[in-house]
Amino acid sequence: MQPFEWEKPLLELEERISELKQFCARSKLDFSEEIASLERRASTLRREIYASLTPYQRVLMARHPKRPTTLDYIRMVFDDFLEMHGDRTFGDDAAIVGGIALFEGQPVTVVGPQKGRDTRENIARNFGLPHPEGYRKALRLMRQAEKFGRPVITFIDLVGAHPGVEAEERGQGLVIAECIEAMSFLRTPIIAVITGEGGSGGALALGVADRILMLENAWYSVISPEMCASILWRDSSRAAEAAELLRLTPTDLLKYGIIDDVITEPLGGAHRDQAFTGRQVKAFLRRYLAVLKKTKVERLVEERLARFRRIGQFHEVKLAEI
Amino acid sequence: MQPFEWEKPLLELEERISELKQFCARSKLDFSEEIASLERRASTLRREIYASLTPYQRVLMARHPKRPTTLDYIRMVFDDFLEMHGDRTFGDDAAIVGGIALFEGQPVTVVGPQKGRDTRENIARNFGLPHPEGYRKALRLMRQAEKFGRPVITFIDLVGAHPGVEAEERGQGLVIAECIEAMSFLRTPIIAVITGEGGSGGALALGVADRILMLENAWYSVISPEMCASILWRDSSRAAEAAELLRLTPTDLLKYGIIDDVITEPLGGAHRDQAFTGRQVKAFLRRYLAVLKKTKVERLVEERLARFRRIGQFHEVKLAEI
Amino acid sequence: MPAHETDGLWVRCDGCGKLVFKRELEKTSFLCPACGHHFRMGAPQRLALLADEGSFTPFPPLVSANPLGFPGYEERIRQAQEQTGLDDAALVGRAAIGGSSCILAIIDFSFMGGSMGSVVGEQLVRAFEKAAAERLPVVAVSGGGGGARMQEGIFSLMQMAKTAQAVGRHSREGLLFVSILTHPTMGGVYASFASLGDIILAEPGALIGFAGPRIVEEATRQKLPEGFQTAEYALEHGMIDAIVPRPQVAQCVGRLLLWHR
Amino acid sequence: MPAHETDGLWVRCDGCGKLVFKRELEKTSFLCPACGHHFRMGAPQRLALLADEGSFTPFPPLVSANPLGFPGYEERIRQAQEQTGLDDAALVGRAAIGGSSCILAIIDFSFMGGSMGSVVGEQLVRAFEKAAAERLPVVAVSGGGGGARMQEGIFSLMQMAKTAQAVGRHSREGLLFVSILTHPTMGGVYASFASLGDIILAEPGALIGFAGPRIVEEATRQKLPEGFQTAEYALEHGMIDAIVPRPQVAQCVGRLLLWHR
Ligand SMILES: [Zn+2]
Ligand SMILES: [Zn+2]
Repeated sequence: MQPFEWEKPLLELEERISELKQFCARSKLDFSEEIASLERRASTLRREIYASLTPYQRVLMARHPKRPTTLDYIRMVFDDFLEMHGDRTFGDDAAIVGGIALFEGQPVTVVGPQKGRDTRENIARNFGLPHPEGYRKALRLMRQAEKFGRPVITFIDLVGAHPGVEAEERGQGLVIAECIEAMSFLRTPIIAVITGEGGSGGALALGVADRILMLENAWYSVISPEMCASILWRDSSRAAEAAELLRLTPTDLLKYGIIDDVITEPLGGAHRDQAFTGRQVKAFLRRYLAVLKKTKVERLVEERLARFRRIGQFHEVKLAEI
Repeated sequence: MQPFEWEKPLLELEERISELKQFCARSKLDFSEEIASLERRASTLRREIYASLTPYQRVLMARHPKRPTTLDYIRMVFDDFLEMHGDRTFGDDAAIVGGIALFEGQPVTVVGPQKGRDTRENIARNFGLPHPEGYRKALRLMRQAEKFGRPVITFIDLVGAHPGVEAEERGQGLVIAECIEAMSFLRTPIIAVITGEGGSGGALALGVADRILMLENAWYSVISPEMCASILWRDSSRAAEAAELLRLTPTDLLKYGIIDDVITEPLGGAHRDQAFTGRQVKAFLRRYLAVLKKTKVERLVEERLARFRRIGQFHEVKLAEI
Repeated sequence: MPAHETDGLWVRCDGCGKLVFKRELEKTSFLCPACGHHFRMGAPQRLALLADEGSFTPFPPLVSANPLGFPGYEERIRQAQEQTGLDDAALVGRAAIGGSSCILAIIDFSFMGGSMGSVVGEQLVRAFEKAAAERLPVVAVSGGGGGARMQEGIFSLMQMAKTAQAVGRHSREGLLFVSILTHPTMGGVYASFASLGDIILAEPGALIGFAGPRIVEEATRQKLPEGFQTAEYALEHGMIDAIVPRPQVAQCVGRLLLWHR
Repeated sequence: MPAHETDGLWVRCDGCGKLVFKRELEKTSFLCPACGHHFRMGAPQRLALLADEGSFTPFPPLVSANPLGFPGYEERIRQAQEQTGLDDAALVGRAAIGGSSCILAIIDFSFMGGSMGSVVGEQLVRAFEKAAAERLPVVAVSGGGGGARMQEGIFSLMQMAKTAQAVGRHSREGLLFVSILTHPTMGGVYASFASLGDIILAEPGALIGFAGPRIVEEATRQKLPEGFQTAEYALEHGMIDAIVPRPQVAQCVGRLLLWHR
């Protein structure tokens, strides 16, 4: 797989170090000082590169094909998992997975879109783009969680809801609205973790939660940078500029109060060290689940509603001004 | 359209009387005494024929192509009607109609299967055999009625739920169970009127009610007499015998406590005088709606559940007997 | 696909067509040793497979009446009782699965096709009522071929409402119902309590649906799609949560009960 | 299908292709005199058509901020305000329809495509809150082309949640929401409050959907079916209650309000 452009100097340096180490081992010569020095330089370079990533570079990181998927997080974060299928209405959407999982002994309901890890899998999973039956499955599992008072954890990583003829026929818009409404009033704790892409209404349909966490190299926006650029300038290749304008990074969203916390990734992105990323997500979930479990469910719902009620910026106009 | 075999002597006599009257009018001769006498005989014959109908003759009456359909009752019984479409999930099933109607000034929700009045209409209406989306539409409208505290009136006239590949794929069995369950707990008064055929689970899915009324020449059974005969004797032409065994007439069902009242039809069946039948249905609905409206909804639901809880005949076995 | 017996000792497998020794089947939980095909199994065998050993206490038995005076019904019941050793098609009682208490109901196909008359309906309702009273989950294993018990006419139909309502009352107490669909779960059994599970599991290959495949074929005059109304088909069409092979059912249900304690 | 203006005075009808005199349209409630095609109409005209004369009291106006500091957004707003005479894309207030009081909200496509930024979202939320407080029904007429107001980025997206929640709180008070979908109702407007109506009506030919037809066509590389995403298509697929031609909308909504008093 192709490395990102901006990573190339670092990857070259890392390769050089690796070669040098191998040469050491073969030749029995001691280059340990040189190696240490090179490693210090690599570490500095790594920090420099990843500290100054542009928003669009983060968008590309979020789309990295080796980035952990929902099923990866389920495997890494939970002790047991029973996947549950179907919307009991029309079908079972492979683009959304869900079920009951054990989080440190506690049953939780987990739901999230599922991208494939290769082309074959991506076709089977429809690139993680859900159809209405996927959202209806999610809704069904969330209602089940409510009945049994189980917390709900959603993982979000999709560029949007599937734009297709059948998806429209079966009520893509309507079901997104239903998901949003139902999650808003769900009488059980909800944590949403935006792990990769958070694209538009399709992401929000899984994103109405008591705590919204976001990985460092994830994005969340009303529109993808490509489509934004294509609307603004009729040129989707200017996506990097659009990404700047859209303020779609965790840092911006935290500042706006849209999300509650940012989950740091290993330098170079979640795919560089999946296990570390899994541990990070687990630690954040542990912390926030503990907080939510202490709160009465009536209060959770009230605060959840209040949280969204506040979002928006506008000016009240005194009638004299008009 | 063909008259029923058992009606032929009566129809012949009626024709004779009509001819005689016309002859009178043309010839200016007075046959009024003879006519009166013939009419008395016709009246007796009519009563005799329709008082002694066999169960299967009633089944055939219930299927009469000119028998009023749900939309006929809606037209005759209500002052205004807004038809509402769709299950908000997959489609709009023409085999089930529903909406809000005004009953003597009071809004009610009306739902029922719709047979066609001719072949073209029957094809469009799928002979009144609902698909899952029809039941889901009914369910949606009943939940809407519950939200607004509107009484629900269902008309039942279908030989069963549609037995087809797509109906099975979209959960025919599941949606029937959902309808039954939802109606059982619906917090609003429900009256079901079995107007024609009450076939199996497809009918019960609209038939869980506080008051279950049945037209005189309607039938209600776990299985159609034809299918029963075909299972018992591998001979569906013995349906008349099966109809006897199944106890599917209003008289039997009233005795068993399955239904609450029988709505009398004009002699010769509902199709002989649609307007009269409409007035009858309206009078019964008026009476029972008035009763139900006086009852608190909690009590209605309690009694609705208790009513079905009681149904069933079996022997308790003392352990010593085994 | 029901297994057609060829003689008393052997049975032909609908999965692979091979002849299987009946005594062998009892040892394999009625799985074909050659292809893994799930043969139907009786309620007592199912109980032994599913419930913790010695944990089962059955409810007091009920015996069918003949509410319509249907000719030959009493005789039919008596035969079925003799052949199966059951009182009627439902075996219901308190049990433990994987160490968790529950009320367990098993429909046995061999008793008049697992059809639901007054006795089956009442037993199921009592199961859910008992479970609600004791705040226990219900596990039901359904295998009701056509669902309806024709000989009880309208009384059979009303059991659909009665059992669905019992599920509803139990559910409104926040309690769990795991519905396990085994071959075949059709008609009135499927269209009532069996499809109202919080979680619906099915065994591989089990026939699941409302109208029987022959009725659908006759009504529509079209060839049925490959695998029509199988558990796999139901899963694909979103109607069940998961397919669980028989050897894993007890373990899977045990986990679910544990997670809902 | 938006009407393409040919010059200042005439407009070409998307229904029949004929040129229609603009002044004529104002007299026909923007229905094509030749074919009945429903042209888009502005919020003030819609108000006049729908609400009882003199019954409307608008809510205090709100004016957009620029939460992301999006270049050119203030200017864009100012232009739209000048062109339409509106503060933003939503006209909201108290009204009577057929003699029944309600809160009425109208989305005007001509203001930045009827997109939902902070102002539209807040006005809609206030509409549902006011209605809940006074136990009034809400009637909303939606015509939001793409739904999202890109220039407000994530703030625009969040209005979907905010408005859907306002509908939910109003609905849980047992109150009525009649949602009227007019050409075009797409994207975030459709996927939030607009599709949460107790009763959903649509005007003939209105485009209704989530993803725009061009996006669907590009994504799927297939020809779109005839009439894709029209009101008629939505009705056929079970997504709306009824199609009501413009001249009957006021009367139909009036009856519904009366029946829910
Ligand atoms: Zn085999
Ligand atoms: Zn025109």
